[in-house]
Amino acid sequence: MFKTIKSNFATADVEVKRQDLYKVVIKYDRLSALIDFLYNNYTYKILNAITCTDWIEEGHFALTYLITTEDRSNTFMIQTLVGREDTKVESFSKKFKQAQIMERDLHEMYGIDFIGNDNLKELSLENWVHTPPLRREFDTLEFVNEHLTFREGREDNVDVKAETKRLRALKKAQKEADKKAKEAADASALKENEDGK
Amino acid sequence: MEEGFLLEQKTLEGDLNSETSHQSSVDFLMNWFRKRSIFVLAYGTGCGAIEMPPTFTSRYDAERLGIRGAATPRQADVIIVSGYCSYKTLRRIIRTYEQMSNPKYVLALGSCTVNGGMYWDSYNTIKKLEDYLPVDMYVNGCMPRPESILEGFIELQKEIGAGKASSWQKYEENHEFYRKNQEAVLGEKVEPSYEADWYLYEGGL
Amino acid sequence: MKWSVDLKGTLSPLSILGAFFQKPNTIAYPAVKKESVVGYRGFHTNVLADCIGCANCQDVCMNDAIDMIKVDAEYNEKNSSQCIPRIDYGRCCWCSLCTDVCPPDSLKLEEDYLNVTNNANDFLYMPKDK
Amino acid sequence: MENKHITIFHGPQHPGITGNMSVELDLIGETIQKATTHVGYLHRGFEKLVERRTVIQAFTIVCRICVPEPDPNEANFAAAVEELAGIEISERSKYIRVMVLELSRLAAQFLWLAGQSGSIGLYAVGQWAIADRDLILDLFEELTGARVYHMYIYPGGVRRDLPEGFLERVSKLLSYMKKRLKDYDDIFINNSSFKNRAIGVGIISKEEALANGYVGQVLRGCGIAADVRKDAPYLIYGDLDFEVPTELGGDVYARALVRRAEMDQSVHILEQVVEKMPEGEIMVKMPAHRKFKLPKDDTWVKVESARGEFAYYMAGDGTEKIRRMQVRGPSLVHAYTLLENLLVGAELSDVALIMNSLGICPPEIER
Repeated sequence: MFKTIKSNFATADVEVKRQDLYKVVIKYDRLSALIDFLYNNYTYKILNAITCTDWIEEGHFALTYLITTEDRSNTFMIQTLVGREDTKVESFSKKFKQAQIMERDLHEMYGIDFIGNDNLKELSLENWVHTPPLRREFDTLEFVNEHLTFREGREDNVDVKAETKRLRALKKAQKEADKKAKEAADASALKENEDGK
Repeated sequence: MEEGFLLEQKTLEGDLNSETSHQSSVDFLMNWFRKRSIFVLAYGTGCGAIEMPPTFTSRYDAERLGIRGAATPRQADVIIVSGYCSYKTLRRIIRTYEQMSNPKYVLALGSCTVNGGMYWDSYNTIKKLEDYLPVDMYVNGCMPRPESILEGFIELQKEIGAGKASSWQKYEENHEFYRKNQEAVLGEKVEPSYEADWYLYEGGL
Repeated sequence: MKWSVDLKGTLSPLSILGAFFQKPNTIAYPAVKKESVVGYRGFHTNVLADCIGCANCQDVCMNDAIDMIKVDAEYNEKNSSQCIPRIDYGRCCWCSLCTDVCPPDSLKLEEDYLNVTNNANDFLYMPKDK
Repeated sequence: MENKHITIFHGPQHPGITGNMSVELDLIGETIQKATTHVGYLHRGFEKLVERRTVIQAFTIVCRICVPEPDPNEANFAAAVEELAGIEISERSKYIRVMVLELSRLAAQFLWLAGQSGSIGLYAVGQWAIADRDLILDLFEELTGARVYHMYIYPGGVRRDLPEGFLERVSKLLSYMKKRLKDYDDIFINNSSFKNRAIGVGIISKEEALANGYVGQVLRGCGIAADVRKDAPYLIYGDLDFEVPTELGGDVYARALVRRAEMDQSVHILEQVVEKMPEGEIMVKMPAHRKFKLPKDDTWVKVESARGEFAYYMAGDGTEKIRRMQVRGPSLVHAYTLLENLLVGAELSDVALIMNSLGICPPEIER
């Protein structure tokens, strides 16, 4: 099986992660063919999940399809890389009924368009007009600071590192001042002694 | 030690003598009725809803104190906002709250209603409940234990008995303030607008 | 729905009437309190004589619940910043990660957990010194 | 006579709903023509929040993903982190994890028992079930320091060792449960009023169940012995002796029987765990939270929760933060693909019954 997959579909070897988990990275245009291949020739008949990871530094989404055998003893992770902007991906909702809802979820969270999925309405958000929240460029804390307020009364927080540094400097200065004073005192005492002589 | 029915009576009446001086006898009677029968709306808005079944069933048995569930907002006195509150839920809570008949009280459970709690940096939850609804009692915890929830109810009953809990009046008086905050997070307009009769007629009830 | 005679199914639920003769399992809360459990994660306590003001607790707290503040108290002389933690119970989730990372083990959780108030500004909590 | 459509919302504010969610029902008379599920009332953006926190910080938030049953989340999270970081945990902590997972399964089944009986108006069963669930929560409180959100299964082991005499108290509870569960047979499972309501309602066919990726009791109720603990054993489930109960009916009653049998199995597993509990360390040494880094790799882990397979996808990126964590709970497909089809043709009064028997839990759908 691995050999056929490697020669026909994959860009790299099939990785055996665990006894029950294989992973393969393929080009996007071979995705549908590989899923069909596994569906028809083996018992990989259940679509378990579709997930998406945003690799913003490398400029692509990693879409991962998780397909399980009928007896649930093995899962295949099929990963494919697609572009980040105006992503259009073919929908699997005709082949797997449950893909419909998973794709709806991803569409909402990443803004990926699934062509052929007839219901991509908002799933868990309501009247959302900002960047799709799970994209990396969306900063949730910034959004919160912009739109909502926190409770007051916590402004007396002290920056501990700066405070420690300040106290240490203070102590050091104190010590030096002490030292200087002592030296001065010693010197004057010496002088007095000399004068006394 | 006393047990059973008498004991609960004592808990409820313990504060009777202290706070009555400024109330007229009609007020006193009304408050007494109110505090002895608290109907809680069956709406689990967040995590804290999971500690409600133990509170209301036989282990902690809130019905001893006259607290029980109510299925519809029209019959309910108390709405429990049990923890975090996403925008989508907030819209439903406001709608439900405005459908409830006076007097009505809000009990807020957990850290999330005070200052955001665990979800302080989440893009989809509100941080301070008091900006959107008037809150009568906050209960500490994440999530609060049934004992804490019961304690919250007992404190609420005390306030009701003393005639102090009057958040629904606050909501009427500052309706514009609350509406402004609500619309700021929910979009242009809070739909549908339940500006019931007591908002429109002067003097309310 | 079709109806069939099911004698066992009709009579066996009546065994619930036996519960009338059992002791109720209710904990009559305000009067009877459940025994507090050793190691329950309730309010914070902080031994001021041990606290070194390192702000590890502030650093590990994912809820941004801990402020390091200056108070009028006697500090440990090793306390390099002369600050002690104050916890915002409008944020805390009682995960006790802060007590796990405390180097002198001065921050702890006690069994007490009751705090009911009608003022939302009462939730800034200064750990008890014990 | 003209047929009139009515559209009503079942939830979110409704006593017969399994959480903060709603089903929009299109009715003619009492019969449902079309059902649309709406979720999102509990959306907090977990997957975003986890990306902002370090691994150790994120560990406290995952248990909030499923409220009735938080422990599978912790176990999944810990397993995923351990697999990515290459940590091998000790034998004792594996046993303790299994004990916690099984106790939480038992507790969740009691919660289901209360919901299912409440959905047909048998409230007395609910009173008992919640009280019995509390006995389990008491044990949790002693072990972990909290009733519901335990935050106990930590990447690298578990956070506290068993208190003194804890195992005796567990076995005491188990012997009580063995007696007590028979009472539930009498008052609920064999109750003719439940049978009459449940048999033949909400039937799912075997082919549909397999093709659409349903999990848990839905599959087992159609005669397919699907259970992650058997199919891909994790922790120490491979060494334990237990069965996967199945029924053939595919209806609400079959799922109830499966759940009831699973409670027996949980008790059986717990007995073995208590007996075999080894001595040893509970935690491997973990670096400080800013220094604990995950390699650039991804994995997929799953456990069997009380409602079926609960899986996590996790990807690290070489920093101390998690790149992506996807939660795939059992309810996502059940609440949409299954529920929307199952409700068509059902009576309005059966909605709560069917929803409870599927065990739909909204917080894990929308995260």
